[in-house]
This record gives sequence, C-alpha cells and structure tokens, in this order.
Amino acid sequence: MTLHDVDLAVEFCGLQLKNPVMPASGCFSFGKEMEMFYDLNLLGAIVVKATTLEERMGNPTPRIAETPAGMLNSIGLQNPGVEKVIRDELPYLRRFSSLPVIVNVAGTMVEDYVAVVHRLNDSQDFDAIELNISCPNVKCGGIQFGTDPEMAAEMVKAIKEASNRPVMVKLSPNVTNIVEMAQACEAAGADAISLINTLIGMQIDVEKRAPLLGNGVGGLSGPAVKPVALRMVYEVASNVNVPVIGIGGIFTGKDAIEFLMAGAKAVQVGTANFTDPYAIPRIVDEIKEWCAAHGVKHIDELIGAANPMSRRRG
Amino acid sequence: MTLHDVDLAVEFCGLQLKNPVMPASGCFSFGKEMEMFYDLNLLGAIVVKATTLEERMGNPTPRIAETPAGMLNSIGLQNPGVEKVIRDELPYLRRFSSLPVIVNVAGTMVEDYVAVVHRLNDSQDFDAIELNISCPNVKCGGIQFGTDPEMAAEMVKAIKEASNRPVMVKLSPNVTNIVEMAQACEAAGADAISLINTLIGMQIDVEKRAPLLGNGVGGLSGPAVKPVALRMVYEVASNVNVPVIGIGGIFTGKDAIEFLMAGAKAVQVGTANFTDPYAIPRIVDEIKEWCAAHGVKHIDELIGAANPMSRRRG
Amino acid sequence: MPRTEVVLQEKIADGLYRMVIKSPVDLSQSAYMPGQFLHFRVSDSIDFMLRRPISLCLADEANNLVTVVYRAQGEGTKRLSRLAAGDTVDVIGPLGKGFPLHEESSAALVIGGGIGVPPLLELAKKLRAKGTRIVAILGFQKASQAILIEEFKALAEVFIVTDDGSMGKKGLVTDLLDASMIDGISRYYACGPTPMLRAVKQALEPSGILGYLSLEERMGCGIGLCAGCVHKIQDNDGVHYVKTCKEGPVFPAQEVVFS
Amino acid sequence: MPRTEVVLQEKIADGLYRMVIKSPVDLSQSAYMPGQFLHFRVSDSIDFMLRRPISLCLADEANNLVTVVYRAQGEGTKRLSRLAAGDTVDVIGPLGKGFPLHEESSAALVIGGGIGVPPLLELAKKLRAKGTRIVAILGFQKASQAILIEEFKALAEVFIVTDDGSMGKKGLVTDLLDASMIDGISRYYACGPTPMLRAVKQALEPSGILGYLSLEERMGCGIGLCAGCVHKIQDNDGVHYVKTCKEGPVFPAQEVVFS
Ligand SMILES: Cc1cc2nc3c(=O)[nH]c(=O)nc-3n(C[C@H](O)[C@H](O)[C@H](O)COP(=O)(O)OP(=O)(O)OC[C@H]3O[C@@H](n4cnc5c(N)ncnc54)[C@H](O)[C@@H]3O)c2cc1C
Ligand SMILES: Cc1cc2nc3c(=O)[nH]c(=O)nc-3n(C[C@H](O)[C@H](O)[C@H](O)COP(=O)(O)OP(=O)(O)OC[C@H]3O[C@@H](n4cnc5c(N)ncnc54)[C@H](O)[C@@H]3O)c2cc1C
Ligand SMILES: Cc1cc2nc3c(=O)[nH]c(=O)nc-3n(C[C@H](O)[C@H](O)[C@H](O)COP(=O)(O)O)c2cc1C
Ligand SMILES: Cc1cc2nc3c(=O)[nH]c(=O)nc-3n(C[C@H](O)[C@H](O)[C@H](O)COP(=O)(O)O)c2cc1C
Ligand code: FES
Ligand code: FES
Repeated sequence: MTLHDVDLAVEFCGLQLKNPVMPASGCFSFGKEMEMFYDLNLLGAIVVKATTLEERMGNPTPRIAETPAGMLNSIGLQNPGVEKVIRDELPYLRRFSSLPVIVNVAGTMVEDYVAVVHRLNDSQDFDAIELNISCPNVKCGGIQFGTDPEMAAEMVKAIKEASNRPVMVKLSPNVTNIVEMAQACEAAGADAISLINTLIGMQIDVEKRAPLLGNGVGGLSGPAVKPVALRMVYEVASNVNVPVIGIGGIFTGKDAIEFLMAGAKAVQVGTANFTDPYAIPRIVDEIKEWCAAHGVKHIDELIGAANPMSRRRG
Repeated sequence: MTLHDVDLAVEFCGLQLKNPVMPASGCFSFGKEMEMFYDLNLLGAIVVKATTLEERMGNPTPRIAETPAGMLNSIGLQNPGVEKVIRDELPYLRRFSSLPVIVNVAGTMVEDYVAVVHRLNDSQDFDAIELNISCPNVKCGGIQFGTDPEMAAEMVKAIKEASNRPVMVKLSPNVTNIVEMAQACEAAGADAISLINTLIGMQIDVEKRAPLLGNGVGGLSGPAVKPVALRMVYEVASNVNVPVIGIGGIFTGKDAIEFLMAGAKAVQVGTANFTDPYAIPRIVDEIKEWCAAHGVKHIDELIGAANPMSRRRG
Repeated sequence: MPRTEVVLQEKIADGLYRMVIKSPVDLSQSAYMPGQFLHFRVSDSIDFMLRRPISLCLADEANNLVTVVYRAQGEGTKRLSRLAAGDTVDVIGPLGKGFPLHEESSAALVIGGGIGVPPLLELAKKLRAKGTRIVAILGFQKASQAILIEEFKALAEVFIVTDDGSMGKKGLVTDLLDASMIDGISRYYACGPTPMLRAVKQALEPSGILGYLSLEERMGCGIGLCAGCVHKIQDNDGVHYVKTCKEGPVFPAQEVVFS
Repeated sequence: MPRTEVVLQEKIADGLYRMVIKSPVDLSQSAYMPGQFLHFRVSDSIDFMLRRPISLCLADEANNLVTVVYRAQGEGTKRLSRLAAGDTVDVIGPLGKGFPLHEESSAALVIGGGIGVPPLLELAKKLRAKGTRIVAILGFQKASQAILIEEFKALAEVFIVTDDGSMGKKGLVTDLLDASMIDGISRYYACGPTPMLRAVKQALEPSGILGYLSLEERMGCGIGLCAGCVHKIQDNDGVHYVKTCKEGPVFPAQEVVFS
C-alpha cells in the first residue's frame, strides 16, 4: 500500500475535514503567524484563540513555565474581543479554500457567552463554535460551568439556542466524573465533545520562594497529560453518541492514533506547535505513513479500534 | 554555612523524623529489598505497601507502562494481607533504630478497613496509619471514599475511632475540589493529609489496538504529575490546619523543596525509587546542600515559604 | 547513581546490537548467574524514566566486563544503541535469579528464540565448563536476524530454525523437539517470546525432563519494589503471583502458569 | 524540523559560552536585524519541550554563520552547552523585531548588562558600518563574567562597570550616565536585566534621547502563537500587552511600561 491509497478524511458536526488534525485553541493564535511555516490548507481544520465579548488583557507575567514533558500557562483569555475577531481575524482564514474554521468562545456568565454567539451569527467566516467552559486561568472564565453538570447543561442549552452553527463543547479534566459532564452536555444538545483542556497546576520558584507564574496557578499541557487525556477520551467515547475530539499532549502521529483508537473522531494539537512549528503537517504525514504500513485504507478503521464500546455507539 | 549546620528534622503526628523524606506507599515494598542499596536509617520514615484484610492477587499483567516523564501502574493492591504483614514484614523494620514506620491501609468497605486497623492495633511494629482512600486501580479499592467528601468523612471517623495510633489520610487527585475533600477529612479527625495519589490514565498499544495495561486504566505518577500535586498541596495547605505531606513526581532535592515551600511538612518519594534506587538519600543530600548554600539553618524556614496562607495556619 | 563505562558498541545484525561494558560489580566477588539481567537507564532525561532490563549475555571475569546483546526496537533501546565506547551508562545488576546449573546434568538442551538467544550463551559457557554436553536449538525470524551462531557452535551441537526458512530449517523451535533430539537430555533451558515458552513447556512436559524458562514481563523497578513484573506461578502455596525481577526471571518450567 | 550544524562551541568565561552555527536561513536573502533572537531546542527529548530564545550576537553573511553568546544557567542552556562542533541543533529564526538603525544617527550609546551585552555587538557592527560613532557602557557582575570587551573596543569607545569593582568602575551602568556621557548622543540602545532597563529608561528620559530597550520574557512559542511573552506597552492605543516575540523583543523606550 502506498501513501496515496490512504484516505484520512473525517466528518463531524457537518464539517468536512481532509484529515483529522487541527490546532487546539490558544496554541495557534488566529492562524496568521503560521504563514511563514506552511500553508494552512494542510490543516484538517483550525480552532482559533478563545474569544470573549470584550477585549481582555489576560493575566500578569510570567505566564509560562516549563515542566517535565509539559508546560504551564496562565495566559488568561487575552483576546481582542469578538468584534475585532470578526473584523480583523476571521476573514483572513477564508482565503484557505478547504479549511473549516472553529471559533472558541469564552466568557463569564451565560449572558456574555450568548452575546458572543449572537454577534458571531452574522459572520460567514467560520463554521462551528467550540464552547470553552474549561479555562482554568481566569476567576470568571467559565470553569464553574465546566465542573458542575447542571450548570454545564444550562450553558450548552443557551448556546445551542443562540447559535446558528454547530456547537462543540470543550471539557475541563479537573473533575471527579468526566462522563457525567459529557453526558450532561450531550443531553443539553452539544453536537460534539472536545477534551481535554488543561489540568490545573503550579510551579514554585525556589529562589524567589513564591509561585513562579504571575497568576499563581496555570494550566498544564503537553505530553505529561496525555495518559489522563486518553483515559478521559476513552471513557467519554464509551458513553456518549456525539463525536469526541481528542486533545492533550499529542506530539506524534502515533499519539494521534492512540486518541483515534480510544474513540476520538479527530484530534487537536496544542503545545506541540510551540516545540515544533511544523508539528501538525508532520503528524498528518506520520498518521498517513502508519496507515500505509499497516494496510489501513481509511482512517475510519482506526476510530474506536481499541474501544469496542465506542464503536457500538456513534 | 556547612552541611553540618543544617537541621532537617521535622515532626508530625507525634513522629520524629530526622529528615522530611520518606518513600511513598507501593514504591518501596516493605523495605527489605532496599538492603542491598543503603541503610534504611537514612530515611525520614518508611511507608509500606497498601495492606488489606485478606491477601490480594492484584490485577492482570501488563501492570506497567512508561509515559512521558511518568509511568502508569495498575498493580491493584497486591499484598499478603494484614496478618502476614504483621508477622512477616513489620518486625524487620524495627531493627532500624530511628525509623518511624507508617502502614498504608486499604480495603473495600468501612468494615474491612476497620478490621485491618483493629488487627494492627496489637502490633508494636509501626507508628502511624496512612489511610488509603485513593487507589484508582481496583473496582472496590476505596476510591469512592476518595471522591466523595461525606463518604471520606465517614471512613475517617471510623478509622480514628478504631485506631490507637495517628491516622494520616491519603487523598486522590481525581476530584473536582481537593480542598473540600481535605477539609472533610480534617473535620472527621485526620491527624495529617498526604497527597497526591496517582491520576487515572491510560495508554493504547497501537499495534494491538487495545489499552496496554491488563486492567485498561492505571495510575499516573512521576515528574509528569508534579505540577498538579504541587497545586493541590498548596491549596490544601492553605485551607487545613493539620500537617500536609506532599507527594507526586519528586525526583530531586529542588522538587522536594518546592513541596515544602508550598506548605508540606514532609514529602514522599515514589516513582523516583524505580529510576534511581538511591533517590531518597540523594534527595536528602540535595536538600541539605541547597539549605547550606542558601543559609537555611532549619528546614522549618522553608515550610510554607511560598505560601503565606499556610504559614498563618498549622 | 554509579555509572559504568561502555567499552564497545557494535551492530551485529539488522537492529541488533552487542554492547560491552565494565561490570557495575566486581564479578569475581559476586555470585552472578547466567540468566540474570542488567537494568539500564537509556537516557539522562526524565522522559525515559523506567530502566530497561537486558540479560547478561557473557561475563568476562578476568577483565570484569559484561556483554549484552539487544534489539533496538522502541525509543528506549534505540537511545541505548547510540552510546559509544567511552561513554558512561547508568546500570544496576546483575539482578534476579538466573539458570541453575545442576551438578549432575550430563546433557542439556538450550532453546532460544530471537532475542532470547543471548542469555543462553553465558549459560552454555558455564555448562560447558562443567563438562555438560549441550544441544542448542536457536530460532530466528530470518537469516538477517540470526546472531551468536558461531559462539554457540564453539560450545554446543547447534540446530537452527527460521520462520521463513532463510537459514536452517523452516519452522519453529518446537518442530525439532522429537524423541531423538531429547534422547539423553537431563535438563532443558529456554528463553524467548512467551508463545514459544508455552509451546516448549507443552512439548517437553510429557518427557518429564526438568526445565527452566526465562520469562519476560514489563518492569517498573527491577528490584522488587513495585510488584509490576509479576507472573503466575503454581507451587506448594498454590497459584499466586511472584515478582519476576526478584524471584525470576528464570523459573522451573513446571511452576510457570500460562494464562 | 530542519536542523543546522554547530560549527564551534567554546567556553568564554565562567558559565558563558560562544556558539557558532550555520545560519538556519540564508542571511544574504533575509532582512535580519541586530536584536533579533534565535529559538533553540536544547534536547531531542520531550522533557525539555520549550525552546530557548538566545539573541543573535554576530552574523557572518559571507559564510552564512551566526554566533550566539549565552549563559548556561538552567538545565536547558546547560544541555545546549554540551553540543560540540559537528553536532546538529534544531533552531528557528532569526525571529522578532530588532534594533532599528536610524540613518540620521550621528552618535549612539549602547548599554549592556551581563548577558544583555552580546546582542549589542551585531548592533555596534552595523552602526559602525554606517559611520555612527558609538559609546558602549558594559556592566558585569565581576571580571570573571566580562565578555566581548575586545570586540567592542574595536568598534566603540568602551566604559566598563562591575558590581564588585573587579574590572572597570565599581557600580551600575547608570552611574556613568552623566551629562558628559550623553553629550552628542542621538540614540541609545539597551539590553540587560529588567531592573537595569528600568533604571536606564528613567535616567535617560529627561534627556529626550530616543532609546530602544530589548526586553526579556518567558516564551511559550517564540512565534506569536501563545501570548505567553507579553509586556505592557503604552502607545497611541493606550496601555496594552504586546507579544515580545513578535512585536519585540526591542521596543522604543518611551513605550515600555514597567510595573
Ligand atoms: C528479564 C528480561 C531480560 C531481557 N533481556 C533482553 C535481552 O537480552 N535482549 C533484548 O533485546 N531484550 C531483552 N529484554 C526485552 C527488553 O527489556 C525490551 O525489549 C526493552 O525493555 C524494550 O524497551 P524499548 O525502549 O525498546 O521499547 P518501548 O516500547 O519504548 O518501551 C516502553 C516500556 O515497555 C517496556 N517493554 C517493552 N517491551 C518489553 C519487553 N519485551 N519486555 C519487557 N519490557 C518491555 C520497556 O522496558 C519500557 O518500560 C528482556 C526483558 C526482560 C524482562
Ligand atoms: C529575546 C530573548 C533573548 C535572549 N538572549 C539571550 C542571550 O543572548 N544570551 C543568554 O544567555 N540569554 C539570553 N536570553 C535568556 C535565555 O533565554 C534564558 O537564560 C534561557 O531561556 C534559560 O533557559 P535555561 O534552560 O537555562 O533555564 P531554566 O530555568 O531551566 O528554564 C526554564 C524555562 O524558563 C525560561 N527562562 C528562564 N530564564 C529565562 C529568562 N531570563 N528569559 C526568558 N526565559 C527564561 C526558559 O526559556 C525555559 O522555558 C534571552 C531571552 C529572551 C527572551
Ligand atoms: C498557551 C495556551 C493557551 C491556551 N488557550 C486556550 C484557549 O484560549 N481556549 C481553550 O479552549 N483552550 C486553550 N488552551 C488549551 C489547549 O487548547 C489544549 O486543550 C491543551 O493545551 C491540551 O492540549 P496540548 O497538550 O496539545 O497542548 C490553551 C493551551 C495553552 C498551552
Ligand atoms: C507501582 C506503584 C504502586 C503504588 N501503590 C500504592 C499503594 O499501595 N498505596 C498508596 O497509597 N499509593 C500507592 N501508589 C501511589 C504512590 O504512593 C504515590 O502517591 C504516587 O506514585 C505519586 O508519587 P510519585 O510521583 O513520587 O510516584 C503507588 C504508586 C506506584 C507507582
Ligand atoms: S519490576 Fe518492580 S517488583 Fe519487579
Ligand atoms: S512566546 Fe508565544 S506569543 Fe510570544
């Protein structure tokens, strides 16, 4: 079998992706910066930085710490606000002919989340919403919606009503029971579940005798969290019928395949973009090579391959 | 300042430790195996493998997977049962003149936990109990007690009543709100809180298209989890008055100092023993060297140094 | 951690390496046994945290050197293979319980499959030194994976099988276990992939010949701390898990339970 | 990732290294600027995931080589310092916005502190090539940390201060910023630790001389993706955070807000 015989196309929420790999929100800005590295048409889709109603400054610095096989960030939803995103950022992405655009939406209360969505409804420059109820980096960043199933359901219901486009819901791993959260979102109308956002973590600067990050705590991402992410994707894919998007520590094609086999329909790549700007096209190539070497004609054969319960579903 | 001027002694639960570093349960067996490497008197204390009422076989193999800067285990509380532990294991440890012995107690229901403690009460060969309500590796391994504050409190109350020795309670990180768990245990009488146990994770064997571990999921430990552990220690130390023991990914003296500064009174070292059998004495030396280089006469100066809220407490 | 020096690293077949290192212990003072293993760190980074167990292949007491032969298959052993003479490596061992030699053996059968062949070389050397006659059945995937043939020929009567017939007979090691092969054999020793060990045990059980199997399990610590490496054993205490790193990796064949 | 070759690695002072690598881009075709940085991976293991930003110290267009000078302080830069000539390294850049040269400058003051000194060397070279007169104030902790003195002397009038007086004047770079020093200066450029930059800005603000500061922030990506590296800037849009990796690391001094 040759690379040419391998079909990586997937479909979810009515989006057609030529391959199942997209950048994770907050790890790819709004895409423009990557121009110098490669053609964004190589992406399966793009997920842009969290967008809030008003511009946000974000947290004090330092905002970044390196940890073993991972990193902490405490960016805190810095973004120019939905108005500027619609005017200055999204139109650029439409020049890429085959690139579904997903807007990550964040906020503080149901009302401002809904206001962002209403404002987005008028734009033709995106294809789906990723509802971020899982940012650990702001006091009022919606994470309370990400840890209580009833509040999550309330939020999802409101956003589904408001939105004229499909709604993915992105979950926080900082919960006792991820399945309960996912099921609450599914019942409330979520079109897909993406997970995981970052684990809450800390680093101490022993010389300064204080937490290293300006914000004290931050979100842990990177290969370090991959086993937790895989477990949660596996559990959720076994227990919901909507598509699951796997996120957390994906650095190689093999990592991505683990998530697909656990039951994810597609994957997002965050931190790896920082280590290797070419990470996503490389991961796509590695998936293709693995498929060719293993006689896999269509990526669908792999989705849920290690998780029989997920195959009986979705 | 010379190494000789540094005093590392700490005290908690009435135990006198010559230094704040001890092995974590399940990562040091019952101590005998380490004879070939060093004198156990070098330890601050010893925590032995989880002990249940009856002998347990544990989980099917494979039980071990390597992950980025970490590992997964699904041992599943394999142990010879409390009777044999008291008869065959604990007496050996009494030959070490200055070695407090802590027995990690596990089970399924309140009743069998209590039965283990009753049986232990007769032994003179240990000094404190570490109540393990956080093992993620067995269906009935007590983790339900580790994720529900009310059940945790019920368990702690029963064990405190049953035990004639101090009771540390070891918490699971797989919860939405670790502070709530710790406070429930404190209110129920816990003499100390140790955390964290392992995060639940998974690895997929892509060649076999199945989870790698025989048990499917396993517990994630090692440097990968350190940021999560530090954050939880910091949060708990800010909100309870009993001593907090920090665990999770400690490989170096600097790692241990981060935990102490976050508010831990002492630390436990697990996975590092596998990578480096000499890990604990090395870590003790590294702490001492750091103190000498930084003019720290007594380790107390470091405890909570990065966490003012913890210093106002305990 | 104490580190020791790499004396030689060479590729001996497709993906297979021979590495000679200074022994981490004084061999002449230690009761090392063939079948024991060395436990290697493959990197000084903490992203490869677990040590890799590799069996002792040859011990050279006079020069206090040990040889290991291994396949660079995953990322960890690939890193190991990048070490060059003069580099140092963090290794502990020899660890575990190896093959017992049995004074009374007159003729021994050693059966190795693939990367299970190397540990049998030191065994053959030791058996030979005691005057035991040795028959060796060595199985490989294909000729390009065959290793240590000459070394075994110097010590034993050697039979070779390969999966594809590119060297020796085409087939499995068990295909050769007929009556004539085991005639006069008083002990057998086997090391290789689990399916081979199971088949060997099954094939030789009726003969009543005492045998020893070297098992392979994923290890957390290699020194008895974690109970990660267990295998099911049936002995006087019934069926129970034992630590292969401490009580093994070599066990009497009749005690090994394959599930 | 594209990798490039290390041509030279040498220790030039206590804990300080000079590394010359083949430029990852064709310098003659690129609009590189002094003050830009290169972004290095320090290991091929994923336990050091984040790249390390190191400023361009010298560019050699004829041979397409770039020089960086850095302190091996933490684990990451220590690993970088273990690379030897002939090794390859994964590096991207030059990245960011560097020091503008200003055609009209008659005399420039460059102020460097510690590991902030190296990026000013390529700047001095470029300024000098345009005929600008250069005054350089270089500050170090102590004599054993002093670097690039001869290189600067070839291009500029050099003043040296050290914290302990073991070389040049004892004191801080700002101690030298009196009226005579800034006489005739039309631009200043500073790179060094944040407290130094703050003090320099404060000291030179009254003079009205336009200045540029090279800022240091912890970076996630170095290419504008993460918003980790922001610094507060006050400009026509008010006070806001900008990405130092993309809009900086060099900013007009009057825009930089120190909080
Ligand atoms: C007692 C014993 C003796 C051995 N002797 C030899 C020998 O002489 N020569 C040789 O080539 N191989 C030997 N092996 C197998 C060798 O340990 C594995 O091939 C090696 O650990 C794989 O590591 P990796 O980094 O290449 O693979 P990875 O897949 O990257 O390893 C990931 C993890 O799984 C473990 N693992 C993967 N495969 C195996 C396996 N087959 N057995 C045990 N653990 C595994 C690794 O140790 C590591 O912890 C022996 C194994 C055991 C248990
Ligand atoms: C634009 C720019 C240019 C630089 N130019 C030079 C130079 O020419 N020579 C030189 O010696 N140093 C320079 N530095 C500082 C250099 O990047 C840090 O010393 C280096 O990243 C520290 O890495 P480490 O592995 O030694 O330390 P560690 O403490 O192990 O690093 C841990 C993490 O913190 C980050 N970090 C730690 N200290 C700093 C710091 N001071 N600035 C930014 N990130 C930091 C690291 O990049 C890494 O992500 C520059 C920094 C920036 C932002
Ligand atoms: C610097 C940074 C910024 C992030 N910002 C966002 C964000 O704005 N919205 C969001 O939903 N997730 C955000 N995340 C989380 C990532 O999208 C992703 O869920 C997480 O990093 C795990 O994936 P990874 O290990 O591949 O990075 C951010 C992560 C990082 C590292
Ligand atoms: C192989 C293994 C076995 C363990 N067994 C137990 C146990 O029996 N009881 C318990 O409370 N914790 C057990 N743990 C958890 C550790 O005690 C510790 O909480 C955890 O590994 C985090 O610390 P570390 O990162 O230093 O390993 C085990 C961990 C490992 C890796
Ligand atoms: S590998 Fe840990 S007990 Fe055997
Ligand atoms: S370092 Fe990521 S935006 Fe600057």
